[in-house]
Amino acid sequence: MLHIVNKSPTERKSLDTCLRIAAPGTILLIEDAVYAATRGTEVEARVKAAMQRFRICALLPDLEARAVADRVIEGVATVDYGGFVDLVAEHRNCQSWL
Amino acid sequence: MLHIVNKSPTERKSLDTCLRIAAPGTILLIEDAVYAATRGTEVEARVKAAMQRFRICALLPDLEARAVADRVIEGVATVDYGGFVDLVAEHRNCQSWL
Amino acid sequence: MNLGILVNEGPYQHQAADSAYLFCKAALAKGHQIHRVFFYHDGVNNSTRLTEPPQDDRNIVARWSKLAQDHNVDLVVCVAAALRRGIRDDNLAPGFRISGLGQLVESGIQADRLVVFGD
Amino acid sequence: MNLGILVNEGPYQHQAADSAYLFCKAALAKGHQIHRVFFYHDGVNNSTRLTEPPQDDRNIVARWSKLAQDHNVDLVVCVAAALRRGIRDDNLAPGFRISGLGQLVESGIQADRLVVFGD
Amino acid sequence: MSEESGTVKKFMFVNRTAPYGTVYALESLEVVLISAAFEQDVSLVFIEDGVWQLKKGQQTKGIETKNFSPTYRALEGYDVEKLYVERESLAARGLTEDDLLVDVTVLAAEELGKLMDEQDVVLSF
Amino acid sequence: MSEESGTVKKFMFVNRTAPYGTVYALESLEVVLISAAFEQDVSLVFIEDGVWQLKKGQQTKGIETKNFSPTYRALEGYDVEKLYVERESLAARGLTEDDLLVDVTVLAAEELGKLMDEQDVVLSF
Repeated sequence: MLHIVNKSPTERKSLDTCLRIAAPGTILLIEDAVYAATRGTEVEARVKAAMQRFRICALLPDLEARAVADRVIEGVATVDYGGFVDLVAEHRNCQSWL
Repeated sequence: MLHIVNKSPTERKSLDTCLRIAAPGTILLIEDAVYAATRGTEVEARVKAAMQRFRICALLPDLEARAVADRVIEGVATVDYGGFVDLVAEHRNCQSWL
Repeated sequence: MNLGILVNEGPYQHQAADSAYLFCKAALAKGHQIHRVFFYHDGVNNSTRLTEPPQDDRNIVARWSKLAQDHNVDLVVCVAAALRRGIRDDNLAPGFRISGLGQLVESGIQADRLVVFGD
Repeated sequence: MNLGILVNEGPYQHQAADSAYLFCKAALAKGHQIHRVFFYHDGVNNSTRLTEPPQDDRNIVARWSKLAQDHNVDLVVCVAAALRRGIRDDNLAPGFRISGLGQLVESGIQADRLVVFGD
Repeated sequence: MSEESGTVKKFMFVNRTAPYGTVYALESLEVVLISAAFEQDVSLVFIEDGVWQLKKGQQTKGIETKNFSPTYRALEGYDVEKLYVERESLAARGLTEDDLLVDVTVLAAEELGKLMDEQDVVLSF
Repeated sequence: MSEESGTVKKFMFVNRTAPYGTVYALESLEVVLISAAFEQDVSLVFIEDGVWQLKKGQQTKGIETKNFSPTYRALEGYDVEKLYVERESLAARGLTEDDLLVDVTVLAAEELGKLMDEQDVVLSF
């Protein structure tokens, strides 16, 4: 299953809730959630730990807008909107953690 | 100073940020923030600790709407909208932690 | 006391508009004045006269209009935010007017307190 | 693949409407079909033809209308949410239509995937 | 109202927000009722602050807003009977099943994750 | 544009949200510029995700949205020179002053709390 998270991990709890509940699968970070894909934040350790269970991707245009495309955690894949579409198509179902 | 908090303490970080930054004064919990005034939640200990530095109030109509008026932490004062107005008038300035 | 109010969210989606209205009503009941209610961000959506909420729900826009009428409250909608969101003079509910952000700053200067409601 | 889209937030206030639009554009470019874009909650505010954003900013409403025109995308606005928020047939931008929530459920049933954008 | 092709899909509604602070809880219920009318296989999940939607004793007179909580009790009449609540979300809020105004199935996070994986359409508000 | 009575109040703008995910950062800047035109004593505070507003190198072409970050550099021209950032908010995000596109004063939470107390009008977005 594809889990789409769009909230800042330092302001909202939705990423943590997703990590607690979701069965192993893919997580796509978009909008303010892309900060979770960056090195050096207080969230980094939780995201790295989650990489044991999830494939983690982040939307490149959102990383670029927020000026953090150059500090993506190793092992997090970046995708453009076309890649976002591919992820939706590849998985049987998806869930947005609004 | 009067600090007005309106976000759920279990979903957003705004109450924690307020508690970290605000100088001693009064905190009024309204809307979804009133859950912070209730007994038994994971936030209770932090709120109780904050009562050393802050007078904490909660808006009764919001507590009633959410069915938690009967589980308010001892020492938290409840006010109605008139009391909200009084709090604004009593303090020189106010800040909404949106 | 003279109170300024800022509303940053639209009706129904967030409680901010409700809280702001009930605060204003209580302030007026206590003999305070409302210097102005300024609507910014999605708050401008409080001013559309085109809303038709269900019969069993509150009519947020009509409540503001009545407040303006009964207590002569100045309801000001930010022009820049309004243009972005499709609020214009011809769909404005009674009691509202469209003006610039200067009206918000003026309210901060002239009112004794400025209270912000939003998300 | 046939994709259904749900948009729960209005234009400008949240990025949801932007993300949904850019997703649709990318999906069409890849040869997928958009079964329907359904606008719910404040999402209904994407459909007002009255918006006039600044010249140097994107026009979110006009972008949707163009998408509908160029690719025959069905843009459906929830009637109940629209009535609450003052969206009616007479202020609807080209390409949008107002209908019931059944259209959302139908999209969930008929599309291969339903992707939700919101706050 | 039933869908012409007779397709039945698994629809899950994930409720994550407290009532009244935002409109999501109320407008979510409206979709749930419609999807039931389409005779789909509907599940409702309440996690995080969404569990507050089910708290017994809501009194909205003071905020002059409609109390929509009785609708949860009416769901059974629409054959919406699969209501799930996450155990940890309840505990973090000092709530137990007795505090809730409808019967629910309490699940651990992991069980809920599996159930989510089995759905065709997941709508979250 | 200056206010007729000549009153000068202390206005503080508290920026708590990341840019682009919501409109608050952009529309907040618009009020800041207006209040400067009214010749008020204006301070800007960036806390929590608000510090991201000042991150160097924003490129918004990919999200087809206006990049408004250059406006922060223009604030000086409007005599808006009091920009404060909370130390802990920066650190929690792996940021240092070098990452920011304008000069700011970095304050501890306690210092910031005191500064807030001294204001006449506090606007938060």
